[in-house]
Amino acid sequence: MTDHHLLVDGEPENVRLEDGACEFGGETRVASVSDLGRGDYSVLVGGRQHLVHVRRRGLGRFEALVGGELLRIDRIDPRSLDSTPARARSSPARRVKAPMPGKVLAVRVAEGDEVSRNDPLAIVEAMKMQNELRAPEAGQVAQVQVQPGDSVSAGQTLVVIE
Amino acid sequence: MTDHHLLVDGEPENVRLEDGACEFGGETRVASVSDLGRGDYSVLVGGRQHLVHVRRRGLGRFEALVGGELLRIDRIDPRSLDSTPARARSSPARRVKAPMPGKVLAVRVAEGDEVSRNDPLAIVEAMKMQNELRAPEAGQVAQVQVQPGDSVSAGQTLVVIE
Amino acid sequence: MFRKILIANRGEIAVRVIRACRDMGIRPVAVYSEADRAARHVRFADEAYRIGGAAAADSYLRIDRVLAAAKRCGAEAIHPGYGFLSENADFAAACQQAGLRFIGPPADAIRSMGVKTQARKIMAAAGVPVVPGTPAAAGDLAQAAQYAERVGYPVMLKAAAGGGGMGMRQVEDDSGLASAWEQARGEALKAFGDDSIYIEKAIVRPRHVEVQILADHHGRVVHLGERECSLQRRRQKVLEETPSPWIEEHPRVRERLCAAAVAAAKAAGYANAGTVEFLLDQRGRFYFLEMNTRLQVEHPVTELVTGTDLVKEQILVAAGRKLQLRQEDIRFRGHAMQCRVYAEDPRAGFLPSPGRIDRLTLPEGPGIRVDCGAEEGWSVPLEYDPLIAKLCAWGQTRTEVIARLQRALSEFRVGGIATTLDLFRQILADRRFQRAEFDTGFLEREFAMRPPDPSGPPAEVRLAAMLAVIRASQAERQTASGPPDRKRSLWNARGRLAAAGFMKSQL
Amino acid sequence: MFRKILIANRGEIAVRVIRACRDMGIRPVAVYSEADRAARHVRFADEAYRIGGAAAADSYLRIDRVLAAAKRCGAEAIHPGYGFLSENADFAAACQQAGLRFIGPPADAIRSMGVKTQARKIMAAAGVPVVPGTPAAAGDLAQAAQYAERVGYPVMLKAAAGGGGMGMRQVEDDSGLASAWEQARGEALKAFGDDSIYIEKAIVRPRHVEVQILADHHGRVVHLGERECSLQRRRQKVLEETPSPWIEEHPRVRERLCAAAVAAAKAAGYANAGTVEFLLDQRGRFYFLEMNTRLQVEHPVTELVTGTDLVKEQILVAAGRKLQLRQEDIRFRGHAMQCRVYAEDPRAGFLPSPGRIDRLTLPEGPGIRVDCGAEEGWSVPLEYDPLIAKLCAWGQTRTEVIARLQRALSEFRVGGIATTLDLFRQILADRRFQRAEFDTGFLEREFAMRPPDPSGPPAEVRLAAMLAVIRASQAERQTASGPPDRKRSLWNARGRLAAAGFMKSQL
Repeated sequence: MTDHHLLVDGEPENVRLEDGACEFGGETRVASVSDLGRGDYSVLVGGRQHLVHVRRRGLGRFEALVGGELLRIDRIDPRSLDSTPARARSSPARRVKAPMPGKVLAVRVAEGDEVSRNDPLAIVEAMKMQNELRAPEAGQVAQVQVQPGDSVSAGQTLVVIE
Repeated sequence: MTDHHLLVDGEPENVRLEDGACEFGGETRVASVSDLGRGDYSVLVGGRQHLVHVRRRGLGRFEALVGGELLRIDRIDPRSLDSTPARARSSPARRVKAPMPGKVLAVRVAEGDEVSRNDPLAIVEAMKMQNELRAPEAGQVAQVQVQPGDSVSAGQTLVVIE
Repeated sequence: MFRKILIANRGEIAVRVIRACRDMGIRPVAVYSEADRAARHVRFADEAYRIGGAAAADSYLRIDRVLAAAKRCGAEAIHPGYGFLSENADFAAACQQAGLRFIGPPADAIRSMGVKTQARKIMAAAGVPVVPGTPAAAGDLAQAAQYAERVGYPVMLKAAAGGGGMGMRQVEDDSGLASAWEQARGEALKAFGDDSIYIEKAIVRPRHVEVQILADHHGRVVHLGERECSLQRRRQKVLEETPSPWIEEHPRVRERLCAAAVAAAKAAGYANAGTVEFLLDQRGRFYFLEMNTRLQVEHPVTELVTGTDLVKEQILVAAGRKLQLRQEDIRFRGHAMQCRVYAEDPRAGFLPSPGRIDRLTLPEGPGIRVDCGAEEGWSVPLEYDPLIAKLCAWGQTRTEVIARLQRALSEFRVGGIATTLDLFRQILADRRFQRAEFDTGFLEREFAMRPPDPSGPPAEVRLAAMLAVIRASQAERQTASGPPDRKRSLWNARGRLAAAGFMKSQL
Repeated sequence: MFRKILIANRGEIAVRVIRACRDMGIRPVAVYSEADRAARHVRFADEAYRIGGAAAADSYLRIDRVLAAAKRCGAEAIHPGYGFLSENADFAAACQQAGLRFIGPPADAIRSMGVKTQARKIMAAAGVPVVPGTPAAAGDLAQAAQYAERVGYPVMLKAAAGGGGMGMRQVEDDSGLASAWEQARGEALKAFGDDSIYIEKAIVRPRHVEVQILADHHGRVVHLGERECSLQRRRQKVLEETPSPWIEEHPRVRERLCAAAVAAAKAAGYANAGTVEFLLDQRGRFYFLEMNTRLQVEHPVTELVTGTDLVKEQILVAAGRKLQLRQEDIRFRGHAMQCRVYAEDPRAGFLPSPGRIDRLTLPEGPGIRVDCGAEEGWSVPLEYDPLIAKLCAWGQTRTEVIARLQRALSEFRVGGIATTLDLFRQILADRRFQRAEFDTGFLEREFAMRPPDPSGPPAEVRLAAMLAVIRASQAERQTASGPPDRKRSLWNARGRLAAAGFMKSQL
């Protein structure tokens, strides 16, 4: 019998494993895990099949992809319960970033402009398609960090709105 | 320009690489190698495509699978030409070995028996099929190393013929 | 028959043509840009030649280099695939001048169908119904505004040299004209090297139907039925099927539609495989949209219901053979549908998602056909169309096809990059889609990707994830504490935790 | 309709049935032995239950455990696949007693067709031609010798309870009888739990043809044409096709053959999918061989030419539905062929080659269907039939099918274990095979795997191998000398050796 302490998306959870079964949330269920290789695990819980893909984020820190959902799961060492704190989720940013690498074709705003939600800010071209980037909310343009012709990488900030 | 010295199935070969081309056997050809990952290489020689799968056998020792043929290729360090000798190919054995793991169902011969080529020696069962092992050549049975009911692993000697 | 064919393309369509060549005993030759050295089409070909840098303009669009590669390897014919040089009349003419057979229609047919305004004229003269619009390309924005007023909003802006949705924009009223005009011209220039734009009346909530044509150089023209391609996004087709569910219920419209398509092909002086596209309005009237003078991305659905191999037919026609297929020999069996799997993120506005494919598992089994241009371990390059695979299903009925596609999508797995697989999972589960209640605006207007459930996955799924992580972390500890030795680890070879008995027998 | 079906099988056929369940909106449930926890059929199912140890006798043949798993998960029906319990009348009866639907024929039909001597009697009485032979199983070797003399050598020894080639031996003359008798009994006992052997006259150089039957519980019986399965090794089918090339040229024989098969199914009181096997001699006379009261391994070729889904039909019939197919609705289009890809080494006497599959690339594209029970990274267990995948092709003609299979085989890759892929590459290239000049002895009598060329590969291939090794060894040195950093290595991201210029532009 072993107890395992985990943080699942920041919430502490406890699973007890024992003799082909697991106890979780007050219920005991038959369980079986099979390592299919390359991060894939077939997990049977009470006979029901779940394919889980596990990636390591760091020592004792993982993310699990199951049924199209991504869960961040960290192991907690019971001897140092506060050693692996859950990270706060990032707050919605007002930075408008290039969603993929590409080339800036046009910039539609200048610093100081007032913009409404969905107003066009810039056009970035990648893979033959022109992608119009729009304001995520109303505000004032605080910074324009690119100009037409610039090559941008994914995640690079193009425009900052306040 | 770099010279590479190799032993291919025991025969010494020399390849000179230079600026998108290679010189081999007195001919210079355009060549390109692309690492496709996991041991696969796409090799274009004068435009013609060869898919080569490379496995490491030891430091500087490889085998290459290409077009269904297996080649053993070792690098030779020009500073110590005799450091990586080619291995002699193993001579045809008179040991009759289990070709796969399985169970011995029957042994048809005893030590001292004279056998002709293709005489049945033993039956090994694996994967639902009974496989009759036959004498590779005529001779006398020197040893019988298994008996019916034995589990055998692949490569285990069953019968020795002299 | 040709002994060697050069394929002037990349990705899944190059692989498709290579397969047809192999099926005919013809040696396929690939060309590649610097970005495509490790691409699947290079590996699948017998020979492959580098024709330049990553940018298409520096490689796949370089007529001189493609012809030089063909000459060098001794190819007798060139298959252009779709996109790139496939609808470039100059290329078709250059092939001929170089003594190479172009596997496609005569240069004149490409040219006349390629200039949309001219195509409209030819079709109108042949009695094929056309969408009301301006007779010529608009010279500037002012003239465009004038034309738009004349045909009446909503209008469509279209690249005169275009096709495939590039350089197309719908404009609802005069306030949107200027920005749409600029974008359409930009795209048209990029894609076709020509920024001429003409204007047509927008048909409200049309369905997109098209007819596959095969014609030889001896005067025979047959059709292989229609396809419906109403599921579109930004004028790009997303999912195609045959027969059209609407036309299936209106067989008389099919008769007239297919007859119009055959008439169109004859009027265009057409040979080889081609597609006549129509818009079908709510009342069953159809209008000539354009003729695509090449193989279509969605040709496999036609192959599945007719049992033909369109690429093989293309090659035979190009070699001068007479079509063996007579119209009455072409039988239609069941239904087929195609999902275009793109390296795009449907949850992020369909932004391209280039990158390394670290896992690729293709579906198989009854009724499934896959045409894939990608491989595990390969990186989708930024420079080209992000189509990585086409998933097709055949079935006796549309319902069976949808079920089979859903099953195939449950098996289909692409790791490392975002794809449109989830989009298809949701489209196929949509009731309106299942009832075939859609038009070309359906996807953008009415369909939204379901957001993830904010409450997260159910408890059992969370538990499964935790169990997998516990297992993964135990493996991690073992690896950290010494050399890996699976046989002697706590977990034995059959996945049972030997020490703690975690995996012990359940019965 | 059933909401949940338990599949009492493993490997590719379990995957096949799971797919049919998904296509019908039915939840598939798997069972597995200890050796199969990581198997594909477990992963593909919605639920999976362990039913015992690795040995089939301890798991897949355990009626009690299969029924317990079905009860536990609330399945309403059980699909037995082929092999294991599929032709076990007691299992069919036990399902019924447990209130579960058995997806297969009535227990009585299994029983009467399962005892080969009884099946012969029933068929003879129904006017279906049977091979001359002994009326009952031989009690011992002496009686067997007597029977063999009476029908005249060559004779066939057959397991009375058998099927699928297990426990079958051809004996040329009396000197070979004793050892064949012993082997046949041993195999029969192992495979069917019954060592009764009966004796038939061996038909010299016969072709193996069989007719696919579908029957419902309301009296309708239809056939779906014949298959030819003459390519065999040790009485196990290796490659199957439909239509039979010989019968294709003798349509009148087909008429009589299919009529005999329908009569046989009626005489057997048959329902569900079944196959009536015949031997066809050189003069076009055919003889009832046996009736297989289950789905056949080779059913996909029939699906490909008829457009049916036989597993779906099986489930519908088991649910009590009337067959929707009338004989006149069943249309045959083109040709189809199947290659059974086994984990066996064709260069080492077809010895099983269990082990880990370290690379698996399945073919795809036009006309290709794959049914695969294996996965990359999975180890083929020693305990079961080593069939890992079935490769099928459809085409308009037999020639097209052969070309497509050859193309598919050029794409098909299994690493880590030996397979029969090379065997198929050589069979398909064989002129006699291409002309369909074969009988059931062809493979063993006339066909030999081509040995590797003793002079080794041509110089260019050797050079290619050397270049790949040079590249691999350079990567090795970098890895050895420090942490891997691909971007900064001598080889840049696009595979060009930045320093030495080895990969430099070719144009």
